[in-house]
Amino acid sequence: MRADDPSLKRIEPPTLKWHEKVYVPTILQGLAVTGRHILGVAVASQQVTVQYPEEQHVPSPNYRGVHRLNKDEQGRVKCVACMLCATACPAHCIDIVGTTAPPEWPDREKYPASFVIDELRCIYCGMCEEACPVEAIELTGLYDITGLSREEMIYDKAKLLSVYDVTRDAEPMKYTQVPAEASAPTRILPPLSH
Amino acid sequence: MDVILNFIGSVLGMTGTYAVLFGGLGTYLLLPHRHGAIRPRAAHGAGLIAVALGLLIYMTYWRPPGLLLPAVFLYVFGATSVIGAVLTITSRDPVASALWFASVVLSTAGLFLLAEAPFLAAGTIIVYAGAVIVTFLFVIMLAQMEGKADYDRAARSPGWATLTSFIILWCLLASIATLKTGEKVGTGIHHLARNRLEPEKQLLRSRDLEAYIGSPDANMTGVVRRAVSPMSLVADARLAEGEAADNPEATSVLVHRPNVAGIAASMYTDHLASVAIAGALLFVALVGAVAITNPRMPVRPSSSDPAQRAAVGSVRP
Amino acid sequence: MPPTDIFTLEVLRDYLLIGAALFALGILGFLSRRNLIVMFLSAEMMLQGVALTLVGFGRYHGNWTGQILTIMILTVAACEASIALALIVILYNRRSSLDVTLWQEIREAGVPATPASLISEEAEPVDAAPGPESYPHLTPAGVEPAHPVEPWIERRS
Amino acid sequence: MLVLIGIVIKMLVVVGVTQGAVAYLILVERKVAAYAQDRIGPNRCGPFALIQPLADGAKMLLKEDVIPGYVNKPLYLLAPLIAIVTATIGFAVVPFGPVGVSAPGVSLPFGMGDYKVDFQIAPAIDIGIVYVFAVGSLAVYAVILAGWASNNKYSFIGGLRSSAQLISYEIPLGLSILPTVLLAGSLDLNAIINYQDALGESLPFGLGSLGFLGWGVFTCPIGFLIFLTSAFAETNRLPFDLPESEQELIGGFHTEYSAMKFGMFFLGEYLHVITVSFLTVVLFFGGWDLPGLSQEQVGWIPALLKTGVLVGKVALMIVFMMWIRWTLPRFRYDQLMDLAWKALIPLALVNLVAMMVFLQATRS
Repeated sequence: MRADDPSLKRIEPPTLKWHEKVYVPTILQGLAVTGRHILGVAVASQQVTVQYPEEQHVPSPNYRGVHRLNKDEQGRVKCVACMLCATACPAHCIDIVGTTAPPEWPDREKYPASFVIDELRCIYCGMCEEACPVEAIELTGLYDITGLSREEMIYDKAKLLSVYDVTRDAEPMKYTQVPAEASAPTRILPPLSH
Repeated sequence: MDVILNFIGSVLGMTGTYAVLFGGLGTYLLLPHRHGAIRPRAAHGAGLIAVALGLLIYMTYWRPPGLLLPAVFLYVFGATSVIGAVLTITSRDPVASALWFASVVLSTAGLFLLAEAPFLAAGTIIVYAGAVIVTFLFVIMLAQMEGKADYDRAARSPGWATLTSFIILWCLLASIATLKTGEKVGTGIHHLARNRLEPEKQLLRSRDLEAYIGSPDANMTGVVRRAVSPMSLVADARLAEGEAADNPEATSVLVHRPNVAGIAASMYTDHLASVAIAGALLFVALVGAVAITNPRMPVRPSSSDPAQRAAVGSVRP
Repeated sequence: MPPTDIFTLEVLRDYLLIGAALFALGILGFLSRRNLIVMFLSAEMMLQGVALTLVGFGRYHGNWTGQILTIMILTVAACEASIALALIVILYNRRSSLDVTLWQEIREAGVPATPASLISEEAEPVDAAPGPESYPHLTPAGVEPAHPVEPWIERRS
Repeated sequence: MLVLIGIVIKMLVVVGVTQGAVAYLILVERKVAAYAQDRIGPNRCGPFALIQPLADGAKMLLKEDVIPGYVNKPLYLLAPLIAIVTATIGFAVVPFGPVGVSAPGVSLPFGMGDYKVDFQIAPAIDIGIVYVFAVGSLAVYAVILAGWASNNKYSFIGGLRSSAQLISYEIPLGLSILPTVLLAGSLDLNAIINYQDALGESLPFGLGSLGFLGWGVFTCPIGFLIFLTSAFAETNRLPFDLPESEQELIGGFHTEYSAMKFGMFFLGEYLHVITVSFLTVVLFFGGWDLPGLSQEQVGWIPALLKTGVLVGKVALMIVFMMWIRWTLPRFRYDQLMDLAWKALIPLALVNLVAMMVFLQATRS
């Protein structure tokens, strides 16, 4: 596009008035703004941050934290190993090995023998959650996932299911129940044995 | 013939001659140029040794003031200024040159302090070290970003230049060496009031303008009289007499008045014309510098296209 | 007994000696160096030598004249520096070099020019930088990059 | 001899106290930054994070010191030294309390006589403020050398910017104090304080009873504004921190410095902040002057009181500089130069001439 293209709309910068040109009154206004903030925190404790290990921040209901694999009413994993989430994942961090469902599970053909998510590769976009036809995979509000090695951060099926157990009370499944307005803070994940 | 031989003999008799010889040889070796078949590193080592020898001999000429601290500072500042001067002119990297010159300026300021000229010391540091050298560094860094240039590694006829300058130095030494303490000038030389109280014998003063103008216009004369009356001298003399009378020890420091007040009083009474001239000079230099670096001038005439050259001049900044 | 001043004739002579050395070395630098900026630094060094002499004399005689002359020298030096800097910037813009021998055509009539061959012959040899200039480049993901032995030395000499 | 020992003791005290103050200033800066951004800031090390400076210092000392292979080594090592030395020696003429006749004296044991305790390392230097400017003008070398010796484009651009900036802003800085100096008739910082004190008490129409109207900020407010602006530029503080702008120059001149060498630049910057705050307080806020304090009061209690007042004013000034930091965005480079050459220098000249005319008209 040329610089003199007629379809270009030129926007002039605002012309400064004299009291803006001498800087001083506007600087005083700015000082008043920052001064309010400084005094607000120093005197009235109006800070927006929390003291993390002692107080826990409760994220908003649509926060996208660590994944969980949901269980149905009988305690079975809800996933039917359809691979839609792995296909939808832009980071290719989901690895599913499906196998034929046992005969006592009449409602599905397959279930995941292994379901592994690399939490270090995941970009927490929530596409898997949207792709899932049976609401099996969901992103929870847990944000404090840590690990001492890369292997520890690769979550397998057992660990993902245990995330569901931990967060079941605080965050009910999104499409079955209405989420509570302000849920209780979630606890730290207990260490898992592989 | 005898005259020439006598002259050579007396020249060789001066220790200053050896200082000049060694210093000249060393500086010649240190200057950037091709030393024939000698490896540069060997030549530079020899040059350093020769310069150090010359400086040591030169320093035997110096006579420190009586107190310990001023003596130490005199030797330190003197040596650093001379060493810094040698390194300024022999460094291949112009940035290093500028920094060594900064060390020269700083040690000179130290010598000013020893001579009880603190205002001048601070002024020198502000003007030279703080402004001049920094702007020069700015230009060097912009102009020479790719290391040592060809012309920094080649001096122009270093031999002749060294010879010329060190002959000048030897002449200066010979004339300074004739300053003999207390013999020719007289015993009264140590006295406090040396020639302070004889203003008529000093340099031409601005107040002499009054006589030169000699105009019948009384108003003009009045202006001149009021502006250039030599009050600093009178005040100095009164002060010196007064203090010498009741406190002889205080007069060991010669300059009684506060440095700034003294300089200012003298500058705006005795040297008013010089101040005016200096102001005019600064103004002319300001106008000149602005006029020279006109950004509308064609900067690179190597591009032979006249249209492009015209465009350079008319482009919006 | 008259009060003694520590700034005796001998001390004055020290100042004169140091000033003379600075002056002579400044002449040497101005005559022999080819970098415009180093030449101007040498000129300023001559001024410093003179200033030292003046201050010494002024202190010895116990008047302010030496210091005031030095202030005038400072003024002149500041003017000189500004004009010189402006000139150097203009000259650099014309030739892209700070070499003073590139401006031989503005010498006085009748003075022989320094031949260019002589100047380039006199240049001191410089130690060649080891190896070509090379920057590390990105390897494909997952492949460990090859480490040179001295990774930084090759970058710039 | 006694004087020499006194000076050495004063030097040790001043250097020790200022270096310690710098450590805690960094804490204060982090706290103010946090408050301005609605955070809490460091609060883990001890009560009110008072041990945080020690932790920071230990971290600086124990970090791995990396010297890149491509730097110009002598200059690279010299630059942080220059930064810290030039920042420290400026304190030689700064008065920390009463000096001269109002300074308290102590009588020494063993018949060694009386000793006057001046709250200044080098008292009775009549070029005081010119000395501070001379030393301050050397500080630019640290930045330039660091930028040049690092052999790195970002550092180099930072060094170039700073050389132009510091040279430009020295002029309005020097011009802006001249009206105050003219009023007081001396370059000595003590004389300037004493003049402000005396002027404040001698004002007509009952204004003298207020006591603080003789401060430089009331007698030449334009000079104060120019001085404050230029001082921010000289100390590389935030509206003018172009040499080290983190966003576009990734730290500028100290990009290549690590561990204690970086810490020395940091120390130098904060020492500059302290010096500039002292100068501002001495020149424009009457130094130790408060209503009720005057230069005739002799003795230890008024002396310590005056020192406390001075240090308190300086602390307020420093907090103000930090406050400004989180208020104003960084200037663009051409705006910076325009501000110096087209606004501040003409304004300072006009201010100076106006003060000269006023003095000539009233005093002759």
